[in-house]
Amino acid sequence: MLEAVNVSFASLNIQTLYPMLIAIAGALIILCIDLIKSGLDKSMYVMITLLFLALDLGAVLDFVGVFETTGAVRGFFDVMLMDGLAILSQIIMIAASMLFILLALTKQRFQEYRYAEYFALFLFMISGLQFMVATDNLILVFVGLETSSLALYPLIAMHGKRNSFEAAAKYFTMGALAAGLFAFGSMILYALSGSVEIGEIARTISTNGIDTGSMIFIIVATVFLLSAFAFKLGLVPFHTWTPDVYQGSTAALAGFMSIVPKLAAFVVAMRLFEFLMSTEVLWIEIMLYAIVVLTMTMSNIWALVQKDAKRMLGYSSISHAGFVMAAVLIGTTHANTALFVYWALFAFANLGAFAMLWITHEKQHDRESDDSFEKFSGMIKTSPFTAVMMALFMFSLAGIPPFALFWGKVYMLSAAVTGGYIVLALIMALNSAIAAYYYVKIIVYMFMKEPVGNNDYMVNSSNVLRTVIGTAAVFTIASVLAVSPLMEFVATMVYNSGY
Amino acid sequence: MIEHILSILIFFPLVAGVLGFMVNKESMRAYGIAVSGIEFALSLWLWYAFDGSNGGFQFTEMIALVPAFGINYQLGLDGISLFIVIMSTLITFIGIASLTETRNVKNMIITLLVLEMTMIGVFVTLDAIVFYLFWELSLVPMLYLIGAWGGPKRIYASIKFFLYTFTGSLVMLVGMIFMAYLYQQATGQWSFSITEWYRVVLPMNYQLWLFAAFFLGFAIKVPMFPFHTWLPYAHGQAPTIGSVILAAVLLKMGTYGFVRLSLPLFPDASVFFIPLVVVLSLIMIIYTAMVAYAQEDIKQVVAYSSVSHMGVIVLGTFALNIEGISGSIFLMIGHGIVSGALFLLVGVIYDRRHTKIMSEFGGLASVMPRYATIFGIMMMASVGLPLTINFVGEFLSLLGLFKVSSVYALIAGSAIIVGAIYMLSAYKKVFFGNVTKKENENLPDVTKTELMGLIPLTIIAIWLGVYPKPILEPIDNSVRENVLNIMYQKVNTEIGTEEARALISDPYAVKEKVVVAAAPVKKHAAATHHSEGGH
Amino acid sequence: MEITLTHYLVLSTVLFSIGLIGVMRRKNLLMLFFATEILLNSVNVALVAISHYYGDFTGQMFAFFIIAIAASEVAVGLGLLVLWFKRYNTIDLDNMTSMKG
Amino acid sequence: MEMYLYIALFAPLVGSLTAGLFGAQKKTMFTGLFASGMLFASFIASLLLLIKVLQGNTYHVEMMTWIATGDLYVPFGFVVNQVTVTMMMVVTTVSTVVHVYSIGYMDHDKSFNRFFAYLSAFVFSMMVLVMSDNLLGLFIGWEGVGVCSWLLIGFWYHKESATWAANEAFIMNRIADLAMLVGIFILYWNLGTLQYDGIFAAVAGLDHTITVTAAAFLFVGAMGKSAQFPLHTWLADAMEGPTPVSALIHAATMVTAGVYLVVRMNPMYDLVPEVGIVIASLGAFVAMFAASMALVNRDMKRIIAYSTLSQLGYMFVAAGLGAYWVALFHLMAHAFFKALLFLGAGNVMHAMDDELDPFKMGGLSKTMKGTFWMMTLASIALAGLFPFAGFFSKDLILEVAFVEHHYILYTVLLLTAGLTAFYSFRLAFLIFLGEERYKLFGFHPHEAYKYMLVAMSPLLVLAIIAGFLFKGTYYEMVIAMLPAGEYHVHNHLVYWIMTIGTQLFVIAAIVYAYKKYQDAKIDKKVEEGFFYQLLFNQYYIPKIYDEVFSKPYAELSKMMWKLDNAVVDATVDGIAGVFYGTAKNTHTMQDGSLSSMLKWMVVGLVALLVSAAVFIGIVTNADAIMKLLGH
Amino acid sequence: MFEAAAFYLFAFLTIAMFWITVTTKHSLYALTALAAGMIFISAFFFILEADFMGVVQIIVYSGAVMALYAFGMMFFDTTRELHEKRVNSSLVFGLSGMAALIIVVMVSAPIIGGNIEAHYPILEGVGNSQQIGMVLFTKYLVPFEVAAVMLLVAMIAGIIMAGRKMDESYSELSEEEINTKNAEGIA
Repeated sequence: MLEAVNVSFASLNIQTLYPMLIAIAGALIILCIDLIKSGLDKSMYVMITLLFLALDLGAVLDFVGVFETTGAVRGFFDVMLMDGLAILSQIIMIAASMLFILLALTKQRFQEYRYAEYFALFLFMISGLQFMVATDNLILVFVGLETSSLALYPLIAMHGKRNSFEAAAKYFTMGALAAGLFAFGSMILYALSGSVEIGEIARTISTNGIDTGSMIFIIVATVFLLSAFAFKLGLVPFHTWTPDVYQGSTAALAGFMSIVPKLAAFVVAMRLFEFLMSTEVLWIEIMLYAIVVLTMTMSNIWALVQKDAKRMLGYSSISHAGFVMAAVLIGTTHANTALFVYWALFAFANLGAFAMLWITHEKQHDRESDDSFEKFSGMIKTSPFTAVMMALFMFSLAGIPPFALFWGKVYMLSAAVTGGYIVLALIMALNSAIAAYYYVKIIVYMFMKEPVGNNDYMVNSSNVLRTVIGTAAVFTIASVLAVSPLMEFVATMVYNSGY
Repeated sequence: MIEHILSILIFFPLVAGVLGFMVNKESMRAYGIAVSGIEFALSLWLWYAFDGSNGGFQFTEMIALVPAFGINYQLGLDGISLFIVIMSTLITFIGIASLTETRNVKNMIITLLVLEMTMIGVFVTLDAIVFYLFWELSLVPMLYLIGAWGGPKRIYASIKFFLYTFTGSLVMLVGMIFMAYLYQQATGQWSFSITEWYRVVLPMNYQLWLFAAFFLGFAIKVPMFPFHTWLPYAHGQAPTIGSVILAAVLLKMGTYGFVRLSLPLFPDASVFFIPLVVVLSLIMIIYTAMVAYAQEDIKQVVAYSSVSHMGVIVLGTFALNIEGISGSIFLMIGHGIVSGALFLLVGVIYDRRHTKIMSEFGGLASVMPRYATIFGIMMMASVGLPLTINFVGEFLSLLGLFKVSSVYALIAGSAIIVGAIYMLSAYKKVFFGNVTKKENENLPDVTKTELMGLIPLTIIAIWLGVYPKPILEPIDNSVRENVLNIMYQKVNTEIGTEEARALISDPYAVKEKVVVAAAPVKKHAAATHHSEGGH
Repeated sequence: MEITLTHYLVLSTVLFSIGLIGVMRRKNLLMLFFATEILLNSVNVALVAISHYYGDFTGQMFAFFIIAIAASEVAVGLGLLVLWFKRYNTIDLDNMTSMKG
Repeated sequence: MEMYLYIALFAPLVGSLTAGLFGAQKKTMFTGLFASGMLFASFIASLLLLIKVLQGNTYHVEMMTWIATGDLYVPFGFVVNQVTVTMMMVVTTVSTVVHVYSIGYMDHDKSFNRFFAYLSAFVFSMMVLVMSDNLLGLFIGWEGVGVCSWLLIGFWYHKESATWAANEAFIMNRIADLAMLVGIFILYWNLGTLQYDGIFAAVAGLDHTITVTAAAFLFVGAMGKSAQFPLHTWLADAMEGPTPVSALIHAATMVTAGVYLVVRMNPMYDLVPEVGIVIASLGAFVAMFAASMALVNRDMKRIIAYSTLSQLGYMFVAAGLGAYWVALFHLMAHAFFKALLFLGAGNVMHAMDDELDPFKMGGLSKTMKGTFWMMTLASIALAGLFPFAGFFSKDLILEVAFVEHHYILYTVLLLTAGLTAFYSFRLAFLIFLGEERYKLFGFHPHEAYKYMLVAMSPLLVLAIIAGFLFKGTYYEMVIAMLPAGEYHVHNHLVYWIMTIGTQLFVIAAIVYAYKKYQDAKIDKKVEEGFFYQLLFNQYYIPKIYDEVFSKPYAELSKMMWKLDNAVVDATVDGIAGVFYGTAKNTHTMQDGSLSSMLKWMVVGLVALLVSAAVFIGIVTNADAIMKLLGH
Repeated sequence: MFEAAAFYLFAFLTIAMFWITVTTKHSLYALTALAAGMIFISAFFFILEADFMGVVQIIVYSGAVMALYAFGMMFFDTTRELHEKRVNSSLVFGLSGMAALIIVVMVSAPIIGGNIEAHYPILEGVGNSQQIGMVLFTKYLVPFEVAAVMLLVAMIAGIIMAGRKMDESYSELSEEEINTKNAEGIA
């Protein structure tokens, strides 16, 4: 007969759940409001979402202090894990989300913003991502991942244009395949170690030591998990969804996708490969190296020939992901710090870039692609300020000093150098040279060509959007001041959580 | 004020440029002239406040930028950079003052002011990352200048210019980071401060790799053979003002980099690479001079000629003795003045005829005598006629190189022959003979606006040729202090190579010898006294 | 002859590969979803087997959640299909190539 | 006394700049007068200095520092001593005369002012060259005169031939200048100074081979300026310039700068007799070579130019044999009568509307008496008949060669003397005697302005008296600096035989010339002859240069340019192209179809699996593989 | 012995079913085969003494999922013959075959079952469901709740996307058109 377990409530560390619970609560409240009175204006929902995200962020920030005093906090039978990575990634994700959700307040009306559910799903997605990063239990990771993805697909589709349906369908199907891969990979790990908690697995493996058999299992597991995460992060050759989905979804959402879910995936990848690399199976390093180089280079090359700005930015974000994946490969504290620093800076630069696309977005019924380069030609003549802003973000993405991403690039390169990956550093450097070409291409269109047709650029702009862009711009320019504290903060967080 | 003079110099143009957005289109040109004029005046004041007898860095500033990573906003000025800075401000001032562009002047002037900021930043910063920052930033306004106001193939040219230089400097960036890493290994903390790096003595293999990395960045900027092909396009397509600044200042960044970074940081590697560098430079001198001779476009002639002269500068730098390095730095200034003036001059006829093909002209000497005279003087300066600015530099550079190898010097010396060949033939084609084209028969001679730019440059070109002392002295001291002394100290550690020791002598020992051999100096003092009596 | 864990792993692998075949081969979206179901189920088999042989519940838990995930995927997937079908009256992949390059 | 020095030096500069201010304006007589006045001032100052020097004192001033870096120290320093003052006298005298003369000669030229600006500038450079107290200062003047000669040769810039000649002259000089620079480098790095005093003080202690190289390189520099073979072609072409220019620059002063350099550096050349021999032999060769070309030429000015060339050869012989004072003396004498000759030629050109072919003239002695006499006397001086200047200076060189036992040189020079007499009188007779052929070509000759002739007269006087009047004092003066040497054939019989023999030989040549050319009939048979053609085409050397150097250089340059685009640039674009091409070819893998996307995912998966399998295979069979590889 | 027989039998059946599912041209066959395959899999669960899972499997798949699919098929009217362009199936089979082969070879490598301690041991003589409940509501409470959220999300997604509101998209209408529509809506 099974004896009843009694658990003291305190031991649950319920506060580890607060952030996610806040998000979920927010979503439910939105749904209830919609039930009570439908057809309310989107601005109200946006603000509620913003409110709950703010609460969420507060709850996370609350952990910073806790973490600095007592270190990583585990909760709910050690399922929840609030360590430095979790806290950092949640901060970045939520902050970015807060900026991105504001982009919903456009002048034009779009299909998705007619739905209260849109914002509910958004919050659900955030909570799912938070669960994903705030645990080292593969099951919860999986569930969280699926929650966020299943919320994301409709968000894409709800834009209600052919491209967005297509994008959602493609993303969904490939996501299903990726889910299968992830499940299979974790199954192998489970078979190997009898546990699904990364920490446990690592411990078991290190106690058992590594013989050929277990090495083979580790490798198989790596193959599948690597594929799964390569899909989520859009690493070559698992990237094929990225450009289509970015092009298919609205600029706002595409920008969001290029930042937030990827960061969550990065955190999990960090947790996983931390120990996979520690098994010192040479193959894993080689493969990571290959994938990183392949991703950076190929995506850059493909971006060269794009004709649609959003699609080009899609490819560019692939190459940035590859660039950052290098940190996972290097695996030093310096590198892991660089990952977060880079991503934080990248978040703002990319936010700005996509927001610019979003603010200039017109509802054409005729044109095949929303943001073709021709649309921007001669912008400096017609609306100079917009052009300068756009150029600013492009240069920032290209890593021209002193704009935000430059510092991330320097720090990342230094991580590679100190990690002993000089060649990798050189490849990264040359890649950002290739990348410069397609960023400059937009500049060329905006500054050096004559205007074609009469494009009303600010068609979509509202005070809120302008504010968001302004914020991004200010941060992008003044980032140099923020870099140092950011570095120190991130470094301590990462170091103290043992990565 | 005086202790922040450098920051002011850097950021004044930027602020002015941003404010420029609010200036009305018509009065923009005046605004630009005023701002750049003030900037120039400031730089002159800098000279006044500068202590020429002190070879070290002056007006130093230091603000921690990224303390966690050892990046500081560290500024400092020595004899080497002082005059390049003044030249930059002067060229910008003159460029704007004699601006004949009519399309979209407002943006152009703002761009020029931003460009000025980046140029000055490169030359006064003492922190590698900040140096790199300005270095890269300078590409952006130039990209816009070429791409927006350039000729028919401007976009190709501008992108080529941008990507080419960008690629090279990225490799350099990796080198810088590695250098900082080595420093961190040695001292336990990060630092990108160049003055800190001067203290680091590197083993040979590191020196070689780092030198190569830095070299790529600088060589593309100079531009050295075979990395020079972006330049003709850039010059060919750029508007006059763009070419002027490109040739006068931007190219100097590369050679300045050699002096400021490559030599003191990697002395042994520098010695090791002398053959390579020298051979490249020799090819660069003669080859480009020949290509210049083959051109049909007068602007291309000037463009290639400036490449050819840059070769001499590099040679002087890698002579690794005071004569050579001081000479090369002086030649940087000379080349800046002269090539700047030449591009302005080409611009003059381009504005009138909208072509730069030499066969379109001929006999201009009778139509535009003043123009022909100024062009002639500048041409003579460019072929290094004594008592013009370039002779001093070229003579010293070659003199220094001769110490390293007489053969190199002999070959390099042929620069004065081939230079004369293409310059004279070009001059002949444009100015001599009878006026063949009807359009040329009544071209107006140089206007007041254009003279505003040309006269000062002409005066400087001759004044500094006759009396280079005030510039040469501070350069001399700083070369001893900040280049040769450091190299000497380093190569005489146990790591230093034999060849390096053999080549690099103690700069201050040299100074002693001067005092001994300078018996004439006293007589000279007396003599000047006499001569004053004589006048 | 004793049935070991390996048998089950092999079985699951085979099923998984069948799933892969389906994923690559099917052009009809509905059929494609079938294939993804197969993928997940193949994993389930292995998980439950492992949990049995290790005498540990985690595997069954995992399988349980995978089933849940599979179910919700079906819901979303069908939703997307309905949307697509209502607009374009087809669920054939070959009509889904407006974005490329 | 420095004041006089500065006046002598800078007066021409002042004149030049003043004239330059009016450069663009149309003719103003003022500029000409002012410039001439300045020159005259300079001349007076030099004269006063000469007197002082004769009293035995010399002057050395350093105006200011020019270049000082490392242990290089180069001031603007000037010296007045026995040698420099001689040169100064020559320069100022001739140039003053030429200036005054030019006022008339350039009368009708619209660029009158420009001309004087250039001309005075040239004098200034020449003075710097002469008076500088260090090699680099000399180099300033050296290049300065080069530029002025470029400007003046190309003075009539609308004439293709003129501008071409100007560039040729400049570039050829540049080639020599490079050698000269190298010589300067050598001296600097070995002696640590460029001051003459310093060099002379230390040069004795220098390793012999180094001295030889330095001396050789400096002499190459001298060859350029003094148009010695093989760098001689520019001088003949330089006659495109206005005639006063030819008189001043290409006869009297600039071209003698090479000789002056050797004389000035005599303490060094004394140490390297082997170089001296080379110089002397080259000089003798050029003397003969140039004279031979002068025999058949049909261009009045070119004939005189070649004679200048051959006279320069004489000077180099003397200098090479260590008889520096003789060289300098001949330089002086030659300056006077050659300038005179040119100016006379100028008059003739004026009369004949710039016609240069003497065969189209004849009988001008009637219309142009003054010019006729002046040119004849100048020719006599050139031929070296007693008691004219030429006799004292030129025969002295013959004696030097004889005394120094270089009999080959002596013979060559003797023959050349004959040739000289022949061609100079051939010219004179063709122009002034015989019937008036110019009528056929419809010329209306007239005598030049009076004051032009007056201006020339000082030269005439000097050409006559310079020899016997000055020789003694000059000698006394210069031996203070230059190695003394009486060069007398002590055997009186031999001496008289030599002297008289030479004179008779020369007279014979003159008479032959008279016989042959008084009626200017052209001997077709001779003219078709190989030698005539050879000489007439200047030994085909200009052609050869054109074929061997100019054309190939142009071709090569064109090739280089193509290379630059087709190879160097193409590589860069190629690299970029590779990336872009890859993109173009591979971005289609994104064909938008979902199933191919899924395929790519599976492909990635399988690729990872395969690599894993391979890896595991290797690891598990590591030792087996090692065995296979034979370790 | 019985166990082995059962294993092989069901293994064969499952593989056969799924094979049909992915290969057949007939969508009804595919559906049926899939359902059958699911049921056979549940059989494995019973063999492996995971009764609860077995039941869940049958209910969820053969029940809910299949029902959904069946509905879907009728909605999409794909009951008749499928016309799918076959693209180089050799590649398809090759890839999968290779994958299968490699993984099979790999996973059939001996794993050290040694000292893997069961974190949530299966006890004898206690009902499977009971124990599952125990684990599920302690250790896996959070994932369970998240799964609930996930199902909610899925539901919302399904409802929205199938809803009539999606039939027309504001994103494709110009502002004016939207205004007119709204006016009609009110009227």
